[in-house]
Formats: sequence, structure tokens, C-alpha cells
Amino acid sequence: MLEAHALSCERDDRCLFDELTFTVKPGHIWQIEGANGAGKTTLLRILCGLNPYFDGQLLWAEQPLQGSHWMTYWQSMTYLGHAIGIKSNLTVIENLRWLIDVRGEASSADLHTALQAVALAEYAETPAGQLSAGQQRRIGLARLLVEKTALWILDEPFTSLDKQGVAFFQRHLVQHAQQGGMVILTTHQPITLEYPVHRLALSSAKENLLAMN
Amino acid sequence: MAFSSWTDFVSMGGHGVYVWSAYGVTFLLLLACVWVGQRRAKKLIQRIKKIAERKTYASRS
Amino acid sequence: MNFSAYFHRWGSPKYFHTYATRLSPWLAGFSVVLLGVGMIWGLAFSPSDYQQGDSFRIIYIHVPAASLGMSIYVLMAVASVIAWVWKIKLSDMVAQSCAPLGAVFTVIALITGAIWGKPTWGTWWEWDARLTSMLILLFLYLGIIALRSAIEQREVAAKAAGVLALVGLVNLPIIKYSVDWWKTLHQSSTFKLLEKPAMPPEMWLPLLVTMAGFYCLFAWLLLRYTTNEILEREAKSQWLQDRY
Amino acid sequence: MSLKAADSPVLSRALWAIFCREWLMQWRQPMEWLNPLCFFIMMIALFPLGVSPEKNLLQLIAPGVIWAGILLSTLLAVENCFKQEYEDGSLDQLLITPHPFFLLLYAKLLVHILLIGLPVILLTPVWGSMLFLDTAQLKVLLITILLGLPTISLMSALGAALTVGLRRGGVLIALLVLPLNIPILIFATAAMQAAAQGMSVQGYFAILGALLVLAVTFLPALIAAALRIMVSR
Repeated sequence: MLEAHALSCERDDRCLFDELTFTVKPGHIWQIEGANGAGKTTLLRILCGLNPYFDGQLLWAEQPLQGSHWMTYWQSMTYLGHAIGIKSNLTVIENLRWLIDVRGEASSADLHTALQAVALAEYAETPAGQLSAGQQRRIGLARLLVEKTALWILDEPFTSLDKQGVAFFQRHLVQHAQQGGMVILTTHQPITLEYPVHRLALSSAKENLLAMN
Repeated sequence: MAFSSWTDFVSMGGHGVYVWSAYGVTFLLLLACVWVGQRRAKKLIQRIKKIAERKTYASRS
Repeated sequence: MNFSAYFHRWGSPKYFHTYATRLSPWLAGFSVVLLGVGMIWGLAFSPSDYQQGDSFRIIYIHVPAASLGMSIYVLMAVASVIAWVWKIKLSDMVAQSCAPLGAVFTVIALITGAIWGKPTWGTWWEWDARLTSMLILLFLYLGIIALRSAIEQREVAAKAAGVLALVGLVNLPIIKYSVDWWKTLHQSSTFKLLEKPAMPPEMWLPLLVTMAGFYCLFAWLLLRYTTNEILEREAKSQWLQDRY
Repeated sequence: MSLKAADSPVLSRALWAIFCREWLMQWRQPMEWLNPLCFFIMMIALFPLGVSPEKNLLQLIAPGVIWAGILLSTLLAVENCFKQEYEDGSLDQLLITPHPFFLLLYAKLLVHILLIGLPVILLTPVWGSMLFLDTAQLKVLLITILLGLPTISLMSALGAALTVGLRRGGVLIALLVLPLNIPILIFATAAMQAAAQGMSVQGYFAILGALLVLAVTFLPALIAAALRIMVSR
């Protein structure tokens, strides 16, 4: 369970969000909404522990996130950002391998099953740089399938995926939530899940400016 | 007094150029530091006044 | 009052601003008087050196500037580490103000050293141990200033400069030691700018006075620059607007 | 929680994964580490051409030339050490593993040090004969490289970490790193000069070794801190 208490973030003297409080419980899917520049990515990076410039408190498993507790937290979450850490001169399988190995363990069979599921099996030995952008994003999806961490934090996960890809991904999000997983994601496209989605709207930058003056 | 006359003092036993230029450069640099600091302070105070003015104006209207 | 409360009170920009404004005129006055007295004493009244003649009078600015150049670096590094570890913003403002001032004093030490070198060694530049380490120190300052100016976000710049300053601080004695030692290895026949022993009190007393004057001047400049940082960063806060 | 956390994270597996990944990547884009090496060879070749091919003179300036070359080519080699990682998001991934980040850095930095260090060391006889060094001096050169090059690489990596993602990173890194590397340059060249004069070199090795221990102990943690700071922009 991830709890955020009174999160505030200011950037360049501009208030991105103020006093955000929310709780992501097992089975929740949270969608962060907001215009460009509203601070969606910043919020996600704060939740990942990649950005320490905020006020407020984060709790994981009812303990405040600090010191070595971060590592316990990182062990049970997966973050896919705008760039998902794909090395263009490593093959698909090599990419998947190191991304998994730095965090946990998985058998080769698991990796291949996952690649099969995301329709990348025949590209396993192809350098990732030769794949299309959408195919590269699928490597991230495959990683989620293998790692099965409790919390997924996804920044625009559907970018450059084709229709089938998006549908597959969304099915998986629902399945993950049904199994008691948690998802926090941002997306531009309206998502239609057959599952209740919690929404968190970041007030637009414009409103913020008005409030400041 | 280590010198017998003003001209003696200025010439510094033939090393006047060096001594006086060293002191001159030091003075100029230190003065520049002071000047930069004071000028920036003046500008920043003006800015603060402007912000405060805008605030009172906004609260009145 | 316990220690940490005291620490944090000093860490508050408001408190600092109050005392800096009160202290500044005193420091300015002290530095003008001390520098005036020390320099006139050194230039006109202290006896000339039997070897170097009157060119040695540059000592009264060269040595204080060089000593300040080193001390400011230490102050800056300590301040930025405090800012980094305890997240005290004022400490970062001090560190940021230290960098250009330290660079200026180092430049003064280098220029006066070069000018002093001309009549002493016959060349503007000699790879003298003191001058060489001053030159490296200048590069360390320039690195920190450049790093700060290259990073737009203030908190990030502060921390990055803190890391660099910390490494520089640890490295500074090693650099100093290595340069001194390198110089003894390549010792040429030239004599050093500072002959340590046998300086009569009439010679080193004025040095003490200008030294105090330089430190006062630096303290005053540091207060000014740090206050400027407060004026810039806290421009939107009410207490500051109330004061002007 | 019904879902498992990532399977028991094992540090050795993570280290090995990073080591292999780094090695493969470097192997597949050899220009990354061949370019600095070529730069080093060119620099050494330029001195006889530019100054004079005279044996005595070259012997005299050899330590300085070789060490200045090592300083600059290491800088060149490490410059892009974290740049790609930053851009393709893998730095983010490395920062949020269940392992202390600075430990993972040891694996990554080891590959970089090996890739710049091994060719330089293996080809020492070549530099030596180009600048007319005798065997005694060659031996000393070899040891100074072994002791000094990792320190310099780590220092350069710190510079690369502090400038990661900055637009003017390239020039800045030289300004940040070169002054900090001066002690290594001084002690390493002094050792070679002492060897040329037939004096004892143990003292220099001791100092270089001490600096190496200091660097290996503290710099990776500082590099990790610097990267975490720079990623949070």
C-alpha cells in the first residue's frame, strides 16, 4: 500500500501541486491526469524516489519511505518512464535479462514466455535498436509480465503501441489489479478499462498561475 | 618613515611601477567586488518593492 | 538554548538578514581603517628588505590575498557540505557567495605574485610552489562556478557543487603537498618570494594589520553577497517585503 | 500482499549482470574505447614530430608526455560513461534497484577502467620505444599506470557524473577534473624521473597506492551521490 500525505512540489517558483493526499491500495488503478507541464512526470518520479524535492510524506507498507526502506520499496515496484532503459546495441533478450537481473531472478524460460506473450519471440536475438518504437515499449511490457512486482508506476505506457498492443496492455493492467496489484499511470489517451479507475487531477499550470497572482 | 621625500616614496627605490601597479590592481578588483555587490542589492530591492506593490494592488482590486 | 535550535536560528534567512544589516557597517568601517593603517604603515614606514628592496612591500597584499584564497575554499566546501547534508538553504547561499569572492582573491594573489616576481626573478611567471598551487586553486574555483552556472535548478546546482567542493577540499592538501614537493624536486637557483626567517617586527606587524583588514573586508563582502542571495531567493516572502 | 516482490535480490547476480551488459555494449561499439586509445597514440607521436626526434630530449619529456596523454585520453573515454544511460532511462532503472547504487557502480566502472587501462598497459612497450625509454623506466611506467590510471579514471567518472545531461558537459568536465588529477600526474612522472636517475621509487608507489585506495573506497559512493543528484533535475 502506497500512501502520499500532503505532497507539494514547487519548481522554478511555480507551484506544480499542493497538498496532494491519496492512498493506493491493492487492487487500485490510479490514473494521473493533467495538461502538459502540470507535473505528471514529476509526481511519478517523486513516487519512485527519483526526485527528492517535495514536501510531504510517502509511506509504503505503513512505514515512511526513508533510508533503507526505499530499497524494500524498490524491490516491490517497477517503474517504466518515458525512456524505459533499452540499450539499442543489446538484443531484446539481453535487454530483458539485465533489467530483470539487477532486481531479481527469472529463468530463461520465463523470459521467452513473456516475449512470446508480447509478440517479440522472433525478435529475441535482434538488436533492440532495429525494432520500432512500439516494439521497444513491448520489452517493458514483457518485463512487467516477468517481474510481477506489486506496484507498477507507468509514465505514458501506451505511447507508440498499436491497437492490439494497447488492448493487451490494458487487459494486463486489469488482471494485475484483480490479483491485488497496484498501478499508477499517466496517459494522454482516454483509457477504457472494465475496472474502476481512480483519477487524480493535477490542476493545470494555468490555474496555478492565476492562483499565485 | 622609510623614505626621505615624496619622490623617493613614489619611486620605491626603482620598483615603484611594480609596487604601485600591484596595489592599484588589487584596489580595482576589490572595488569591483564591492560595486557589483551594491549594484545587485539595489536591483534586487527594487524588484522586491515591485513585487510587494503588485501584491497590494492585486489585493485592493 | 540547545545547540540545534541555535544552529537553526542562524540558518534562518530572516535572522541572518537582521544581523547582517546591523553588522555590515561595522565590518566595512573596520576593514577600511585596518587596510588604510596597514597599507600606509607597510608602504611608507616599514623598512625595505635588504635583498629585494622596496618591491617586497607587495607582501602586504599578496600574502593576505593568498591566505584568503585558501581559507575561502575551505569555508565554501564546509558550507556546501552543511547545505547538502542538513538541507540548510542559508548555508548554500554562503557557499554560492564564497565562490566568486574566493576566485577574486586568488586572482589578486596570482597577479600580485606575478608583479612581485618581475623585479625578484626577472620574469613575470616562475613555477614557484605557492603561485602554482594558487593557479590550481583558481581552476578549482572556476570549476565550481562553471558547474553551478551550468545547472538551472538551484537545489540541484547546490548539491552538485557540494560534491565537487568536498572532493576539492580533500584533494587540496594533497595538491598543495604534491606541488611543494614537486618544487623541491625541480629546485632551481631562484630564491623564494618569502624568506620566512629573520623578518623584523616592523615588517610583519603591518602584515598582521592588512591581514586582519582583508579578512574583515571579505567578511563584509560575504555578508553583502549572501544578503543579495536572500533578497533574490526570498523575494516573495512577506517578511522581506515588509522590510523594504 | 498476494503478489510477490521481485524474487530475492542477490547482489552478486546484479553485479554480474551489469558487468556483462557493460562489456557487451562496449564490445559492440568499439569506437567508444578505441577513439581515446587512438588519441593517445597520436598525442605521443606528435611530440617527436613537433618538438624533436632527438633521443635525449624525448627521454627527458617522455614521462610528462605519456602521463598527460593518459590524463586526457581517460577523460575522453569516461566522458560518455553515463550520458547514454541518462538519455535512454537505464540510469533511472539502476537507481531504483533493491541494491545500493554505489555497489552496482563498481561493476560498471571496472569495465571502463579495464577497457581504457588494458590497451594502454599492453602497449606500453610501444610507447616506450617510441620515446626511447629503457627497461627500468618501462617497468616503473607500468607500475605507475597500474596504480594511477584507476584513480584518474574514477576522478574523471566523477566529473562525467556531475556533468551528465548538461549541454556544455564536454568542456566543463575537463575544467572540473584536470586540477584534481594533478597530484597523480606529479607523483607518477616523478617516479619515472627518479627511475631514470637510478633513485628509489618505492615512496612514489606508496603515495600512488594510498591515493588509489582512497579513490576506490570513496569515489564510487560520491559518483553515485552525484548521479542521484543530477537525475533529479
